[in-house]
Amino acid sequence: MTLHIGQSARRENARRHLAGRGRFVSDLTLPRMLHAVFVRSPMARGRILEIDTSEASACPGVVRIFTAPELNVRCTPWVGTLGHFAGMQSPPMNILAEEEVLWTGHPVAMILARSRAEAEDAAELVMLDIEDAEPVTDGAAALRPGAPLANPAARDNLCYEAVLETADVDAAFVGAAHVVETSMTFGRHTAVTLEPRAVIADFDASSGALTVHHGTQTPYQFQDVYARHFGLSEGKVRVIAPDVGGSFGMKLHVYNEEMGAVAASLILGRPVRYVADRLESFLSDIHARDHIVKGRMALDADGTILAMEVDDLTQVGAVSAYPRTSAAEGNQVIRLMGAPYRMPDYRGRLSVAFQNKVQTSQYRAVGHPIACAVTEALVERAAEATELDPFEIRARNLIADDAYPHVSATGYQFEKLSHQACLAKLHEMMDPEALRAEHASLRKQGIHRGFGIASFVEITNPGAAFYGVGGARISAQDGAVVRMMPSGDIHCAISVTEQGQGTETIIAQVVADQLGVTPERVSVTTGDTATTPSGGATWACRGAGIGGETALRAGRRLRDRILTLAGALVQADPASLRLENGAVVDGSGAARITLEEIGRIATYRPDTLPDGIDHSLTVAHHFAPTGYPFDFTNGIQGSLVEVDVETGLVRILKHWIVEDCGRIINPLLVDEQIRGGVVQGLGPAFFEECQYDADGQLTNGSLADYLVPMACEMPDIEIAHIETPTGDTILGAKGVGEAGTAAAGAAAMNAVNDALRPFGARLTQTPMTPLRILDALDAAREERTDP
Amino acid sequence: MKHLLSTTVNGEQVQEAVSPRTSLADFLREDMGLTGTHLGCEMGACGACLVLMDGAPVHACLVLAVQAEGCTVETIEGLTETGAAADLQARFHDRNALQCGYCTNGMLMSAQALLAANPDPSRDEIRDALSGNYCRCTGYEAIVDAIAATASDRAGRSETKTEAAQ
Amino acid sequence: MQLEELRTEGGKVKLPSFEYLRARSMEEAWALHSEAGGDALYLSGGHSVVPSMALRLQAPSRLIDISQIAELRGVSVAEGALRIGAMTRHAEVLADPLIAHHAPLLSQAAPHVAHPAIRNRGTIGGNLALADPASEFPAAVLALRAEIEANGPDGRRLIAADDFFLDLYETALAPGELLTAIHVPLPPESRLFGFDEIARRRGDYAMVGVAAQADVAGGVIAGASVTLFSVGFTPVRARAAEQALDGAPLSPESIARAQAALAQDLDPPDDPGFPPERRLQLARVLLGRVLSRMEPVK
Amino acid sequence: MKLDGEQFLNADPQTVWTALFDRDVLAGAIPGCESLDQLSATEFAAVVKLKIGPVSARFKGDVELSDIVPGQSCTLSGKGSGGIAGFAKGAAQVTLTPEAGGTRLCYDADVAVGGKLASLGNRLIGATAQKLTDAFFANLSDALTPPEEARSA
Repeated sequence: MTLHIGQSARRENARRHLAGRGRFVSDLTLPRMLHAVFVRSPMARGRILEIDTSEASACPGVVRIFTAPELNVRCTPWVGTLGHFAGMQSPPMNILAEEEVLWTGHPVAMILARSRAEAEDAAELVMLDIEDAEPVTDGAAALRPGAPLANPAARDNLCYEAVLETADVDAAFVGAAHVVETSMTFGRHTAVTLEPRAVIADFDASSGALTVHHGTQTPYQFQDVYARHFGLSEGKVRVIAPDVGGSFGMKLHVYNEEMGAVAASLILGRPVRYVADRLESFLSDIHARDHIVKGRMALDADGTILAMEVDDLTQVGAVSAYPRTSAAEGNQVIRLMGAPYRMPDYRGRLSVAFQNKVQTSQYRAVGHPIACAVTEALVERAAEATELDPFEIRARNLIADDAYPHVSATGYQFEKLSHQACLAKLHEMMDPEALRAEHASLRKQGIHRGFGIASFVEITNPGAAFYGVGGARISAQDGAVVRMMPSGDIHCAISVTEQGQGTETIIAQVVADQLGVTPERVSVTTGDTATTPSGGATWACRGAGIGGETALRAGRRLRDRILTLAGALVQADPASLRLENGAVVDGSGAARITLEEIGRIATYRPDTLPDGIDHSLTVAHHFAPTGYPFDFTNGIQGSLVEVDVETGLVRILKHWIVEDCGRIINPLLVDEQIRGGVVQGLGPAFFEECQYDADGQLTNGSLADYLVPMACEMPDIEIAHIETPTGDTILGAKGVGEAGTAAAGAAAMNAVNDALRPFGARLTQTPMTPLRILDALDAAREERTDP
Repeated sequence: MKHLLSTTVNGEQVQEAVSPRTSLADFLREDMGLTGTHLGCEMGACGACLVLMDGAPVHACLVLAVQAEGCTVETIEGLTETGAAADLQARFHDRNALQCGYCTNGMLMSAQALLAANPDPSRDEIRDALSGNYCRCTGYEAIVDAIAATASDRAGRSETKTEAAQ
Repeated sequence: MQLEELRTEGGKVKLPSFEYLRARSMEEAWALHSEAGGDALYLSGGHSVVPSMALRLQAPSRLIDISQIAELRGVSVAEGALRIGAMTRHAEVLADPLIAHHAPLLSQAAPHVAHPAIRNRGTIGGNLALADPASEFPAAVLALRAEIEANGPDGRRLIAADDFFLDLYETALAPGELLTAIHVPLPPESRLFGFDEIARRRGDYAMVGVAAQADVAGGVIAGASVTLFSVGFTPVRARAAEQALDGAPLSPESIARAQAALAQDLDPPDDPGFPPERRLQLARVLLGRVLSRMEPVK
Repeated sequence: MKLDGEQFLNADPQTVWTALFDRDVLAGAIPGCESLDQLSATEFAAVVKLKIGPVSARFKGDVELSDIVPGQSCTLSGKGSGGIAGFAKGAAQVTLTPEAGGTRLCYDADVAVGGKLASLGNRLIGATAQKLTDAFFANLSDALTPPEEARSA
């Protein structure tokens, strides 16, 4: 029979959304529910002198106003450090600012009212007296001796530092025929999920149970966080993540506001809803990136990469995010540098600096776009220095497809990747020779086009090596409960969660194949700690690789259980039986008994079964990756752009990607993960930037001013696949959620710089705005006229 | 002070007391229970809250409920019940032109209006019609494909049958 | 009608409280406005008033809905001019054949105004009365040398567009006065028009925009009218650029002179995100492009 | 944000200097000033209401004159809280130079806005700050210009 793994099954749960029947946290209304609004610091740094809530308390509809002394006592502080990041510091954080405000938007008071509008009315009447202080906005300045502290509770402004190096890196540079250098700046951007963060905390004092409806990727993590920080037993805490309107890593961090909603519900014994508005999202959701990287690369005369050296400064806000920390991205940046290449030597330095801005932390493709952009910009410069074609220099340096396993200079263990096959495939898709010819003729008409490519490696399927070893209570395993219903239909409750990427669909496909049914007969439940087993859930590309394998193994255990039962019922050796088309078949393929019949007997007539036989048709299975500490996928992207050199505007004409995510469970969903990922890479490459002024004020806190990628500006994206399954699992899937984001910006920057090459101009900062492009063109012009 | 609002929502005559400051979006979501209309930016920039007002897509976050007096309002729930957009919804489903589903309502409204005005849009025209609809998940291409395929279907140029037609 | 508070407002769009009143006539509108002592706003499409209130950037105590007033509606030609009622929505401006024929700059500007759904609701009168310096229609009416029809308790008056946009968000409308229509003089068939803007994304506020019209008589330009937007506190008539064009053939040379003359016309305010000299540079580029693509109405 | 400019005033430097410290003149010159209470020779408590297009906010704060070199220069600074809307603050170094028939007033200002106004109003902050600064010095000029001359000007 046809396997469902590998088929482009459509998503059953998409039908609800298409009919307007999505169920998001922000759609939910509970009896006696109160609405929370936070009063926030208007300044980036200062000392609270007074918060006068008297006038606000008298507003119609207001039930309660909390400031730190009444609210923070309900919650133990959280500290965003990890044990394996030696020497890392981050001061404890609690719900409301106590004495110091640390970023613009730092919550200082919480208002609970019958309606959101009434709470906002009251918020306008809260009188804040904050003595402002000089904020720390520049990470480099923050690390100089004697710099003022961004966070007075910290030792200094250095959150964390690390060095990673091989023995011979200096010698490699000394002996190199070519050394190319770059200095690059990666702007802050943020997730801008269309549904903002939303939570309803509902504490029932009569039962002592806390139920939190929470738009998150990681309900089990929050079950643990809420239990520990509010002193509740884990069994009394239920976290339900219904439909989630986008997450991308942003909704798995602990935020002041969600903790505040829980604390307020515990105190008031009523449901408390907090839904961020768009400005609050910009002010309080984690931001991403904000790195300044200096890098250089040593090559021999024929263009072989000998070594890289990079220095990454990342600026993370006034505290490190909890529980994953704000240092993990920088850590990943310095480890992913040069990853696709056969590069023997390397030195990477990381400095993580505090500053008075909202925290940065994990967002889709953590660290990848930076490591990729720096590496690929250096490879591009190396190609210029050695007069090699961009494809040729990569062909010479990519790790050969037959050279695995391979350990990178930064210590990553690659099981099996396919860089060369991807490069060849991309060459075929792009036809660079034809593009070159076309571009040369267009230049004569004043049209300046360019293309760029970028190879990448993506980290997926993390085991405990990511966070668990550092002491964080973030599950490295996932769990599934698979059961056959009396009708013979199958149900799977699993810990990986759905935010629209198709988790439930692929789990149904995987389980269906183990049990010989169609995916339509498999229903899947996710996102509720009370009805699904505990696990890591969805982050760092583990849904398909780890979740899928968990479902597969659980399904196989149920299959064995069913076959044992069937053997007894049809008087056959279970080993001679298998499941197909909803029935148990024998070696000849003849159906012996249907699943429906087995379900009927096991449920309603267990008395007719042989004594002592196990007729429970539910199995639970938990799986954690062993072997490699994480998997790696790989691929390559290409970008084609046209630069208007008079206005600095760029049209993105086309994007290509060849990707190897291992076993493809559902090609339709994989391709759409890639497309969405690419656009999340192109957004910050050209448009997205959280702009701050020198006083630490965010100056573009709306969707009119923060430019997200929209339909007219984004290109069609052509996708091809190489399929190299991992041998670590039976399923062989590696994950695909971050591949698109990893290299899109790097390819685009190389493309812009290709278009600008005849002008001698080069972009080294994202986003590549018209102003920066015009500045680069002017700088090149000045350099030419004034050598 | 509340106002008595008389309007038609998804074909039903509705009379409700509303506060002037209640947006049409909140009236639909909170008072009518029509939560398929989503809110993403509260300023007309994201398109998640589009509804058809007298047949044309408008931002329900920028219209006060009291301004809907005497109007007909159709939401995603209404379009679903009448089947007016069934082929479009089926093409979105086929093409996986949605992920988290939060923008989908607005995308369908824009697409429905575009196809009514221009039955044979180019890909650029489709993208232009979606210029005010933000989607963080898909990268837009699948949405453009789904709308183009619906236009094809409606013009009888269908190569592949949609599920709705089956 | 007064009704008791039956239910609290639980919504996500969280405007401050205000009183909503619907005016059936101009007289009623003026009276309701005057009654509020300067703390009232007229509501037509509501697409600038409502978002600013939703963001709690302003909190008028009263909104007066003027959308039902008959005088504000309709597009017609009479007495040598095209009259566009203030309540004409952007989408109607885009589609109206009379506007396309007689005031093509408005038709050309309309697709650049935000996004389709906004255009279904926003009105040209509301847009002009707001006088956003980055907005398309104010520049277009200025280039068209249109007149703004205003009606107040003291009567009806026509204000030349040149005299209408006074300062940042300031117009010549008196408090309470209603902007009722736009009058555009009917152009000769041969008149050339050009409109374009430079924006980061489709529908964004322009980084700079140009609206221009000119007649060509005997091979030379006469009566050039060149307006730029998103370059200052108001839409700006580029009079030096106009002078550089008038009396010369429309040629690369005259266009270059007009581009050079822009430095006299523009003094963009300092914007931390985009320095004034860059804005001037973009204005020159765009002016060149618009002038070289000027076309008569087809 | 830095702003600078100059204004020719139709009065001698001493008259201008006196006016700068005059509550009534300041109250008339500060755009949108609803009240200005003198706290000392150099300090005032102010309530200012600003309405710029779709944004309006009422600021409560103070105005202060410092770095005083009598008759020549001083720093005119102010800061105000607009509640949930945010805050605004600014300082202008003002220098007076005698010129034929009057005084040249030069200013060099640094203006900052915080909170919601900074996050949502950025597109217009530059223009607004310049407009308000221009208005202040224009009002000051009007106050120093005798009514007759103002009419004939």
